[in-house]
Amino acid sequence: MCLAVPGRVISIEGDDPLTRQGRVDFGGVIKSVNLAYVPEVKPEDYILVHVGFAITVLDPREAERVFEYLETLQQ
Amino acid sequence: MCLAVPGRVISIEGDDPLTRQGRVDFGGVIKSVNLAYVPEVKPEDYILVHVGFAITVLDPREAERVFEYLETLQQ
Amino acid sequence: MNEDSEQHCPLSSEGRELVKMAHGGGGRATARLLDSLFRPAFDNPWLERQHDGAVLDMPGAMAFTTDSFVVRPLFFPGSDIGAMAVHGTVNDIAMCGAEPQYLSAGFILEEGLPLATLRRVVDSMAAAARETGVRIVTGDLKVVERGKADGLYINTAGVGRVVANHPIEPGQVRPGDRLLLSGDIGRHGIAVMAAREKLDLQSAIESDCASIAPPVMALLNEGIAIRCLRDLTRGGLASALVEVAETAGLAARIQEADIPVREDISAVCELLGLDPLHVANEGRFMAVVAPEDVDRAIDILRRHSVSEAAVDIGLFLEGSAGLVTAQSVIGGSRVVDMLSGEQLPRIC
Amino acid sequence: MNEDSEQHCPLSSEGRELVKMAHGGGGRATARLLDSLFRPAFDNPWLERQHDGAVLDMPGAMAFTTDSFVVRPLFFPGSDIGAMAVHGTVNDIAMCGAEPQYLSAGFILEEGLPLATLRRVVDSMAAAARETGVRIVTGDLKVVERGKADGLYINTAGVGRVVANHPIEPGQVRPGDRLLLSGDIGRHGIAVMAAREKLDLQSAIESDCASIAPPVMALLNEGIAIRCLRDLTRGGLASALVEVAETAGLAARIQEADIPVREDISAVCELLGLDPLHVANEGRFMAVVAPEDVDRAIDILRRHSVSEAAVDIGLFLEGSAGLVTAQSVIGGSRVVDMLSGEQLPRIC
Amino acid sequence: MKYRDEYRTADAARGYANAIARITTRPWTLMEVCGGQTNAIMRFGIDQLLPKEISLIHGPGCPVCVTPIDYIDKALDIAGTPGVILCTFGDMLRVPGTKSDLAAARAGGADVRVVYSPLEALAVARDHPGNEVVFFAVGFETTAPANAMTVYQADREGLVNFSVLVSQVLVPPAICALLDRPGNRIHGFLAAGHVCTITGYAEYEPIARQHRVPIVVTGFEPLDILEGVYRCIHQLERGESIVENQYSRAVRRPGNQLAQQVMESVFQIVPRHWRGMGEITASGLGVSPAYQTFDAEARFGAVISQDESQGECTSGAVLRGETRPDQCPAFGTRCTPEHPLGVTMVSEEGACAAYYRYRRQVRRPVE
Amino acid sequence: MKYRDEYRTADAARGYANAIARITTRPWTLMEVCGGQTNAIMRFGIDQLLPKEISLIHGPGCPVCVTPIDYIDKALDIAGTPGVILCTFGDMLRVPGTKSDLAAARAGGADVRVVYSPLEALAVARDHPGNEVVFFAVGFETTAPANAMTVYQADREGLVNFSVLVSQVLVPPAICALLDRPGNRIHGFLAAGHVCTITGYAEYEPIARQHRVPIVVTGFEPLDILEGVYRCIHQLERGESIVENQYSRAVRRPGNQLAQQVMESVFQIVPRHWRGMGEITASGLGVSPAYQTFDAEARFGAVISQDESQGECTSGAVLRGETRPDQCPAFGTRCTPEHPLGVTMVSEEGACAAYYRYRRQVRRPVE
Ligand code: SF4
Ligand code: SF4
Ligand SMILES: [Mg+2]
Ligand SMILES: [Mg+2]
Ligand SMILES: [Mg+2]
Ligand SMILES: [Mg+2]
Ligand SMILES: [Mg+2]
Ligand SMILES: [Mg+2]
Ligand SMILES: [Mg+2]
Ligand SMILES: [Mg+2]
Ligand SMILES: [Mg+2]
Ligand SMILES: [Mg+2]
Repeated sequence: MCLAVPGRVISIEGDDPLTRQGRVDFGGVIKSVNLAYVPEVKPEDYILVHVGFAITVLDPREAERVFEYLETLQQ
Repeated sequence: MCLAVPGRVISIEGDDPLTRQGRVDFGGVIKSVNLAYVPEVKPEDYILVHVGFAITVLDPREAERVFEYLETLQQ
Repeated sequence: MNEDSEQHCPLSSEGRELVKMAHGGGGRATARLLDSLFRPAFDNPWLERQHDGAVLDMPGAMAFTTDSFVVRPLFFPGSDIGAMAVHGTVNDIAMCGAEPQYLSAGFILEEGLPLATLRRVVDSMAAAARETGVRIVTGDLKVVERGKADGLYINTAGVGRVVANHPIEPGQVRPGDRLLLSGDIGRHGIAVMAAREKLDLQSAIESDCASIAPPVMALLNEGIAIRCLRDLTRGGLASALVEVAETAGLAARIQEADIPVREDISAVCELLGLDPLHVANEGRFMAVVAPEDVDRAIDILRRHSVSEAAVDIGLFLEGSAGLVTAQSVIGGSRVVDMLSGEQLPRIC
Repeated sequence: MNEDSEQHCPLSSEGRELVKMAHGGGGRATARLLDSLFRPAFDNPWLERQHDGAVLDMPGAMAFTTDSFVVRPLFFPGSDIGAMAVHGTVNDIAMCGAEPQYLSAGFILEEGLPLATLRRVVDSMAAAARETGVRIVTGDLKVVERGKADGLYINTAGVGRVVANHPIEPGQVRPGDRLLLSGDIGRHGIAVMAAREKLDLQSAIESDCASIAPPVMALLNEGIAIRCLRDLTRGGLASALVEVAETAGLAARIQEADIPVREDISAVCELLGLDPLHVANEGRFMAVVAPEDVDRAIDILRRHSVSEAAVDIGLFLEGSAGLVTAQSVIGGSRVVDMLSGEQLPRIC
Repeated sequence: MKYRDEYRTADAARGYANAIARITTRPWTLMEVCGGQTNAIMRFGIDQLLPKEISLIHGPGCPVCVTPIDYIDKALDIAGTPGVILCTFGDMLRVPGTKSDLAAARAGGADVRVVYSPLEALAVARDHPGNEVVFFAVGFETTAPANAMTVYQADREGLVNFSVLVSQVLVPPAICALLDRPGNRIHGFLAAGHVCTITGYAEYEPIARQHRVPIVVTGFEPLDILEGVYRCIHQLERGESIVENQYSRAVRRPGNQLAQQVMESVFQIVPRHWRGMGEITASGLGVSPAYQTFDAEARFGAVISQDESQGECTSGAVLRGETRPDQCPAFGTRCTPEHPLGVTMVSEEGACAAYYRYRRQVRRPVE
Repeated sequence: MKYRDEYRTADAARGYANAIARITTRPWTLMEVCGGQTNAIMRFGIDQLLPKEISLIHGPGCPVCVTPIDYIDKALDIAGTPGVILCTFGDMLRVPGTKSDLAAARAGGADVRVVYSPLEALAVARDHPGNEVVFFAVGFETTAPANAMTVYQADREGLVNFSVLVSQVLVPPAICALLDRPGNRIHGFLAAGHVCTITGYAEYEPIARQHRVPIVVTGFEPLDILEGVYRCIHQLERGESIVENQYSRAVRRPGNQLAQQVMESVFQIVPRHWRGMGEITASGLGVSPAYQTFDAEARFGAVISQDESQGECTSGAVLRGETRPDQCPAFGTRCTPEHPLGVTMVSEEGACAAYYRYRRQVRRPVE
């Protein structure tokens, strides 16, 4: 369930926290995404998008963990 | 104006004088026609039909007059 | 339906105009649209000839033609959209002086069409193809959303071997050539209209939909000097005749008293304010033949059931291109024109 | 839409079923409908071969094919319905190993279509025809009531001279034959979907709509041992490949890592839950060639811009008929199936 | 078909033509009031059988032609209102309003439906209770009883979503108006037989008397028209001016009184503007006060009268019988049924259309 | 694409696979809760990289699959109501109700529209004030905040023609229900990463503790799933049972609290029936009293529970992880995506569909 796709926030528009929109880049395709649930997001952040809503901001540091962990296992 | 076509009444249905319908034969094609305006009509009569309504009953005797009149002219 | 653009230099009168039913009526508006838009855009000698199909210079010369079928209702007395889609293209091939051989079939189906209906249509096509000896050898199937079609639409294209050893097209018509009509007119259009409109007509009128290839092949095989052939579909005899006369650069004259129209067809035309000469047929054609071949041609036609009531109805003459006149039953004379606008019931 | 009749012995499962979008999806439901209904009804060896078009035994052997085009919107990034209608049929002729020569065009116009729109479409067709060297030699025009079409529909049929000196069709495929793909996939389908759905996507994605005849003619002229050709339209690479494998009675194996998919196409597929292997193309084809000719074939393909990114993506094998497996990017293996149902955005 | 084919025979037509020729001694101008008669004259070439001395000129007897543009514009307006279904006779579909016509409106998305009978419009209203259904009720006295019946029945059934946009006209006031025009050159009238099935012809008697003009109630078949012409010429040559009833198989002097009753209860006589003739007192019908709620003008606003501007179109004079269509400089070139400049070219019954269809020499349209 | 392609490399996948093989000493059965994970496993062949000792079984984590047939029937019912526009995710279109499905209803004339985002349904309601617009709101916790937002905004805007048919489900109660079943054989869970972006994973900690079962919050890419498996096996081999967060780039322990707030204000926790599992206490969401007017069940009548009858379909057991799809006798023969017997074959995410798409050997459908 719950297809969610990572995208890079290019810009943010709107003041109303409920309808704040981000222009988000998915591999070169730009789509408007509702940012109501990620008030902390800023341009250049990556977010996960589900049914038109950002549901979380991706943490670039944590994103490396799967590789680091694998390295520890392989040592 | 006022396309009106002669047809032969085959049968008559309905009691309501406003919606009394006749099945009318036009050269072999049967169509329902509103008979509200020709209460005197009976089966086998010919009527003139305009926009789905019978507007008059044709008089078979008078129908010959055009030929009789021509004959008098030609004598 | 929102695309529009003026950048492609639309004809002056064409700017914001909308396609109307009349453009598809097979009459003048259709002719004008073809003249002003399609023919210049595609610009090739075959389209210039304005014939029913293209006679292609290929080894063994073949005819190639197409038609789309959008009739409503899908089934009507005497025929259905499937048989029509086969006969229509078969007839257009025959009109090129060719023997119909292979058809393509493209279906556009409306979401929600019962499969049983589709099967009936397809079965009917198959039967018509068997009966006329053509093979449906390639096809395509599309489905559009409900409300984006009217049950189903069918396109057929067809090819066939050219049998005639001389060109058969309007350009071949000469003054003095006679005009033969293969039978009574108006049955298809009236059968469909009676089935479609809420006209509440009960009749024994059936579409004349049929293949006219057999008598045409017979005329060719027996060496009749055919100048031109034209099946009398949308727009009726009048539109086909005017179109041929215009392309041939000749006038034509017909005798209305000689044109067979069944009494019931004539009655419905009176009721609805239509001219039988404008009503569609699907199993009738006109053949323009050299005057010396008229009697033989009529004999041959009358041997085939589909043209057993063939008659000579008039001739071509020097005169204004496309000016067709008819002698009326009382001896007066009038101009016969293409159908203008859509065919609608009128009150006056 | 009310006609139905059970008297024509509908297949058991077919009784009251309705045509759904899936029937036109180009995938399994389409294949089943063709198998169960059209092919038995028309019943001839050409349809049995299940090829893109019919290779006819006429003097000089010609290919004859048809397609209807019902795309929405009419104009979309990279192409439009008019160019598609030409390229689609040109490509199907090429897929028969024939040189596209003549097209027919049947138009179904919706009442209310702006003439300017029609002109744009017709101009685009004419341009595409010029560019690909085919002539549109016969045509037809119908108008249907507003709400009975979607702007306009076009059918094209086409014929062309067969160039190949051996049959090109699924039945020719042998175990060990290689599968070449002419370029990256998914552009047409995604370009149209992005333009159509209210998905609010901004992208540089353009349809790949183009004629693929030039590289095909080059392969033929240089004597490449082509077993089968197939353009990858509705239903995508997966559907075409499964269909060919089924008809050939073979299995096939492809490497997903070798299949070019642009990053933006891939991203939209992720967003909408689509598999790029199921997405439509209009300028891509697969060529099955003898293993010894693979390198030469790729060289030839890469000389033409429309196939400059051609790659070898797999091969045919003995095995269950139609079983296509793909090695995933991480080395696992999966079955590749035809598109099932319509292509809709999904949330899970 | 009985009562049709026998009136179309060449022999009898020649007989009447000869009889007419025999009695005609000098030029006479007759007006056939009804467009249906104009059409028959053109279609059968009846005029070609007549001596040169006789000119047939074409009257205002086409309800499509005389309906003022204001009503077309109103119908377009109503058709463009969301939720409205406009029902109309096929004849009205291509009549140009100021900016558009109903066929174009339909192409543009309006729900415009062609009906064969007014009763169909009533059925549409029954079938679409959620829509306003408006019937565009045009016609002369022949059609008025049928149109009136829809209102009568709608009232009986309590159909609240039905109304009529009424553009009904009456023939006798128009005849009087024509006769009253300065320079009038009409010597006799063929009155419209089908109108008279409803109205009878008593009303024509004072007109004939006062204006000293023969009036022959005439049918629509070739022999009817020829007999009508004969009777008219016969009177003229003898200096008579009475009403005769050529169409006695269909028309009685009192007309159809039941039809008159329904018509008079639903409608009331009103002044009406006629194309080409301006306003004529008591020449039209409007919805009577008792049925006011069924008046589309009450629901959608009244029709607003505009100035008639015709450009180069001379259809006003054509409708008044002052000029023949083929005398119009635009006829057959800039004005054709596909691109009509005037309403007389649009209506199938319009004199210009009849001339174009049946009489024009082919002149190529100017591009 | 960043955050996707790097988690799909063959080398790293092999690395994890080797690491898993190294530490696995005996058979373990893990359940991936989410259908998205099932799909990734099948599509990439992840299970083929694992040692034979490890069985992956597929959880109930497809909202389409677990939506009771009663809701499908209700949606069909509503879609068939004149004037209603039913908006739904594409996933629901082919899910069979008792007699039909929404695709067939649309083919039969119902106005059923596929939306990509719940906000589109709201836009449809704005654009069609004359229609009732109903959004069929299905989903797990991931989708609930987005669905809740439509109600929240509809209320703010005063959109009176909008309502939601809610079939929302919650994951943790379902996990507990599975663990509580007699004969349960699940040793560890890969929890659904996207659900946890919203809910966080604090709620999973007591479950892991009480049921002594490791739970690893796991992402959806091949490397995520492999790492999740590794961590689970690692715990199992060491006898541990804690919650770990493999998907730390996306999931934080408290989850998305803003999303939780909106979800909790619009929805309230209710008991819910799950396909294959029966009713589970506090496992679903319904419209909260404050937003009752937006509840489609209030407008169109409540969903009526029916007895679940599945015929030969074993999807209940599949959803409970008790049987594999390819062990079902109908699989791939009488049951295919074109003719599904059970919902797990319909949903693109359903375990039977995933097996069919990616794993079946070609068996010809039985005619
Ligand atoms: S021909 Fe045309 S322009 Fe001339 S009077 Fe008639 S309608 Fe008017
Ligand atoms: S394969 Fe089909 S019948 Fe068997 S469990 Fe899955 S859905 Fe049910
Ligand atoms: Mg044709
Ligand atoms: Mg044709
Ligand atoms: Mg033809
Ligand atoms: Mg095709
Ligand atoms: Mg008339
Ligand atoms: Mg094709
Ligand atoms: Mg194709
Ligand atoms: Mg193809
Ligand atoms: Mg045609
Ligand atoms: Mg998914």
